[in-house]
Amino acid sequence: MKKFVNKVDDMLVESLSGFAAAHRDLVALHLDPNYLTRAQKPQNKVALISGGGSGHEPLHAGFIGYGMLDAACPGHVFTSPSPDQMLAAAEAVDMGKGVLFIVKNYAGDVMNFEMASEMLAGENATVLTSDDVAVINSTYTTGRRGVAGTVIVEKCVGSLAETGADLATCKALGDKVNQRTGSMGVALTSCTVPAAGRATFDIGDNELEMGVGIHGEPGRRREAMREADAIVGDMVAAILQDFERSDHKPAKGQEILLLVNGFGGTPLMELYLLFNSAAKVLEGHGLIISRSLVGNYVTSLEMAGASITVCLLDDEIKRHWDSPVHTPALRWGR
Amino acid sequence: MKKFVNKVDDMLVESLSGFAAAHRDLVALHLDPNYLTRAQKPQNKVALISGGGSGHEPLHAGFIGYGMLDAACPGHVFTSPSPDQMLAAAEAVDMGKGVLFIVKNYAGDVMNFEMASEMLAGENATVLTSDDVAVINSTYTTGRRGVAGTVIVEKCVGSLAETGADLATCKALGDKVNQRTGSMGVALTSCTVPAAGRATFDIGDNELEMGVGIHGEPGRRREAMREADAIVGDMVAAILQDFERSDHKPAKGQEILLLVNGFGGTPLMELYLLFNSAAKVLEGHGLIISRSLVGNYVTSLEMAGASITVCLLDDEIKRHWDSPVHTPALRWGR
Amino acid sequence: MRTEFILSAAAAIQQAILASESELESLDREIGDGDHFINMKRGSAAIVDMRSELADLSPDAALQKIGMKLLSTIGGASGPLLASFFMAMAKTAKERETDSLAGIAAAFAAGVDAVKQRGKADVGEKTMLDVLIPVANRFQTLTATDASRDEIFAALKDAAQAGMLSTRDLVATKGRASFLGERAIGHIDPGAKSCQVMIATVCDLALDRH
Amino acid sequence: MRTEFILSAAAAIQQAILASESELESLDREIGDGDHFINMKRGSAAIVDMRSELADLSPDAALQKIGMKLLSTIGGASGPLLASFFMAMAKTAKERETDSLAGIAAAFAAGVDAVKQRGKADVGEKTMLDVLIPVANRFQTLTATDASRDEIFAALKDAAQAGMLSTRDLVATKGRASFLGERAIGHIDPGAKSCQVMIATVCDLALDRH
Ligand SMILES: Nc1ncnc2c1ncn2[C@@H]1O[C@H](COP(=O)(O)OP(=O)(O)O)[C@@H](O)[C@H]1O
Ligand SMILES: Nc1ncnc2c1ncn2[C@@H]1O[C@H](COP(=O)(O)OP(=O)(O)O)[C@@H](O)[C@H]1O
Ligand SMILES: [Mg+2]
Ligand SMILES: [Mg+2]
Ligand SMILES: [Mg+2]
Ligand SMILES: [Mg+2]
Repeated sequence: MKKFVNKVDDMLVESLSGFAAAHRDLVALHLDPNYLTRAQKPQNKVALISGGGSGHEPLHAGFIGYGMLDAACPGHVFTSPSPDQMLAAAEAVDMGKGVLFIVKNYAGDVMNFEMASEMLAGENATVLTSDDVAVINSTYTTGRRGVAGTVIVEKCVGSLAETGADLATCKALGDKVNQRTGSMGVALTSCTVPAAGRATFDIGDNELEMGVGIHGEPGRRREAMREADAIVGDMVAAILQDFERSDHKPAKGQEILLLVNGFGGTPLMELYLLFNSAAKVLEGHGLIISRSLVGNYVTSLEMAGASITVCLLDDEIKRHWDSPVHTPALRWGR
Repeated sequence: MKKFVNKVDDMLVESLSGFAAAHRDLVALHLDPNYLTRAQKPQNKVALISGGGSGHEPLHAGFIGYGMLDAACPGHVFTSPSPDQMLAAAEAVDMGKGVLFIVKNYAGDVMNFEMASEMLAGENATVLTSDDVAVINSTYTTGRRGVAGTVIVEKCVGSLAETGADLATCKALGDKVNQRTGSMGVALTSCTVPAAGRATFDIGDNELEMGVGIHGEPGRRREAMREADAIVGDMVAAILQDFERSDHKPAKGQEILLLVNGFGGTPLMELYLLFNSAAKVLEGHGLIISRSLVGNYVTSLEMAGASITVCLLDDEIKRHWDSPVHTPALRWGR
Repeated sequence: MRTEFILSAAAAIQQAILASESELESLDREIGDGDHFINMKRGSAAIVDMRSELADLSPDAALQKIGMKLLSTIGGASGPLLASFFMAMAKTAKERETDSLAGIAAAFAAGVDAVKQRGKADVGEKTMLDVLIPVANRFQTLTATDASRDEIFAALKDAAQAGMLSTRDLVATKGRASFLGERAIGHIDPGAKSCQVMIATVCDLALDRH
Repeated sequence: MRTEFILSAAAAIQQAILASESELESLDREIGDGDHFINMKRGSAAIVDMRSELADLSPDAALQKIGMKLLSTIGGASGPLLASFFMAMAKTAKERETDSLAGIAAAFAAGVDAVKQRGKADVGEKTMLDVLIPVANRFQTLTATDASRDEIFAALKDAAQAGMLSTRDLVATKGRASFLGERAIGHIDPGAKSCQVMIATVCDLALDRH
């Protein structure tokens, strides 16, 4: 393992400190318990708090700021943060209109946020994101994982919260965006958790992991490496099949947001090639790509690979996607 | 080599097509010869054109748009574009106030842009960027390479051009920013040029390449891997030593822009850790980090590694850095 | 149950976890995200580090503090689960005697119940509960008989071992391994393994102390 | 010089470049950026592809077109240099006869001069000029003597080979290898190698055609 690190145990705090220093106009770092907030506390809005294991940067701290999150709780690499962080963050950012937790659906994250929610005195609610179609949904299991679609949820709910909407309305929009969003990921290489010091999984020079999770969890199947169009074809098909099974089968002419998300180790050149390929397939299905985002937003350290996310837009989602946002990692309109 | 690619020969055009589709509000792609322009042609300003080998994305096409470039000419991966591209781009974007080429100082880029400049009927000038302090400057050699500092040059000159400044004034600012900017890079792994299909250089599991170029060119020396603070210490020392030898030795209290640039395969978490480390060293020298940028801006495909860039600010540079910019890869203020 | 025993157990558990590094790490790498050993190492080190703070507390207060500490240091799935275990155990220990093995067994069972509730899981889902539930059951059953102390702890070790091994052939329906479907078959659950290691360690300690 | 010969030379050069793949690639990987083979392959393929367009042109027009084509297909450092070579050679070929070897030598020398100007480089800087300049000099010198055709082409091959080998011990002061300082010593310059390969190929062809 070669990484830019001093002592592995100090890595997270040193990185957070660098992040806070580089973006001190936007965010403030609080240590022990660790959480980050906006540099300037807004007023009279629902407080949005997200969090999760580190190693997915810029998620979540990179989305703190006007039009998105109020706070983020970073856990150790790939390990859910703990309730004390969420409680401290909630106390710091609650403006009296309640706290909305945005949580990716993993047993660890869910349970830690759940405990925080139970311990929290103030009004609060939770949106669970679960956009990963690699995991076939089933009522008796943990359900689907939350992956890159989380960014879209955070952006849209962030926009709505900024208008002064109440907690229930914010939660409802979050749930809606989540339900209308599907993602599928593929890995070409593994990542290496710094504290583990070796690759999370072994993968051959001519293999790919279809449906990989953002922590390097195994996916649907190990496959032989193929050309990009074939890989993308399968990824998009999985997303569309999932929509077909849902309450909102997209009709022809449905507008979508297409997000091609890099896992950290894939050059932008390849991400744009994937976008090109995915756009063709989706347009072939009569969908209209009216919004797009390409880049590294929900990463798995240095993993080579990418995910494709499709969000079925409606006027409300579109309006909240387009509204101004000013965070370290996503900024437009101001 | 595992990459998201269909046919290697089609990779560049497919990637450019995806880029243009994802950012169709901002850029337009022209093929054969290949160049990209702003989607809407502005009026009555010096036209800024950059270009170079592909594989450094988002450089340069990612910086097309309001407040930065008017056009970019992408070559094959790590191979300078050719004069026909520059001529076509110049013809498309010249608004009658002349064309300024911003060119990274590599023999290939310099000669190709030089031939374009000679062939071009209209008024034109060139800013050569050469911020890489890894290469000790010397009058009889090719001189220093242009690396991540190029982004700062493009941003500042882009801002000035937007005000209607004339060609000579734009060139003068570009030269000034370049002179006041120093960069130093380090690689932990090699990149793989798609058409070559194998790593550009071999590097051991416990080695780093200090002073590496953005095409994987060897640097000052091969070293044993060390902790981040030690690596950063040497990088910053090289930059400061270079300033010491220049006409603008920074005094205590000098404001700087600190750019930590990833080469493509380094997680954001590590880039922020490097920022934290570099900021401490620079502040220890009495410099004031008044502007900062952290991310993958001038990459070497999927190379793991990063560069540190210091730009000595003055009021003019600061003003042009802060002014609104709206491009695919850099956006603020609008 | 005495606080001194709790502290000895914590120290022994830390050593046992460290000794299981490669196994725990590879199990979670195979069907999870590879951090379970690191999480357990961090958690057990935190408890050993607060040894002096714990020493003067009553057993239930010590268990409660251990639970709170695990809650804020482990994170992940195992953090809230183990924390819930210790906090529920503390609650029962406070409410009733834990001088007898039957009392300890009841507190243990309360802890396991809390894990079930927190994890919304039960036996057969390929989690730590496949170790915890059978051990809790066996513990309560045996302490209601006239089985000897030695027999009881030996039986608990066996139950933990059997429970741990039982996870190998299961499909997971909870936790990260549930995303794997059939591909999880053939791999032991990391949380089941670490629980088995901890239980075996404490049983050995109890047998030694005899 | 006849256009037919130029076309045969282009085809032979393409084969020779392809046959040198691993050597050219590793040389540019060692002291450059690893693309020199790809650049030369792309350039030579482009010329062979335009064979039918070239066939009916005069030799000077064909050379000019080859130069333009290389300019827009190779890119990198070698693109403008080789393009300048062919365009300057075309210019001289148009202005004077190239039926004699002396005429060809003069055109070749004009091409090399253009490379010197474009690259702002001279002999001893560890570039393709370390092959081109000695070959141009030898070509002009020998065509002014009564050396036989065979002797001349054999001598040019030798000069190219010697020039190519001479780059091994040089520090580069131009091109990408100049960034390497002392570390470039011990490596042959890729552009020098490809020029040597091309010159040897054309000489062999000329000897064959005898
Ligand atoms: N819902 C659940 N109920 C009981 N145990 C669970 C549950 N989810 C996960 N676990 C246990 O947690 C273990 C994983 O712990 P750990 O690796 O530390 O956390 P994470 O899965 O968040 O990385 C699993 O092996 C399993 O035994
Ligand atoms: N200034 C120069 N003058 C002459 N030849 C040069 C000059 N710069 C580079 N070269 C030649 O170009 C070769 C490299 O070509 P190539 O790899 O195709 O381009 P690039 O260096 O842009 O990647 C070098 O090996 C050298 O022979
Ligand atoms: Mg985890
Ligand atoms: Mg090149
Ligand atoms: Mg785990
Ligand atoms: Mg090269």
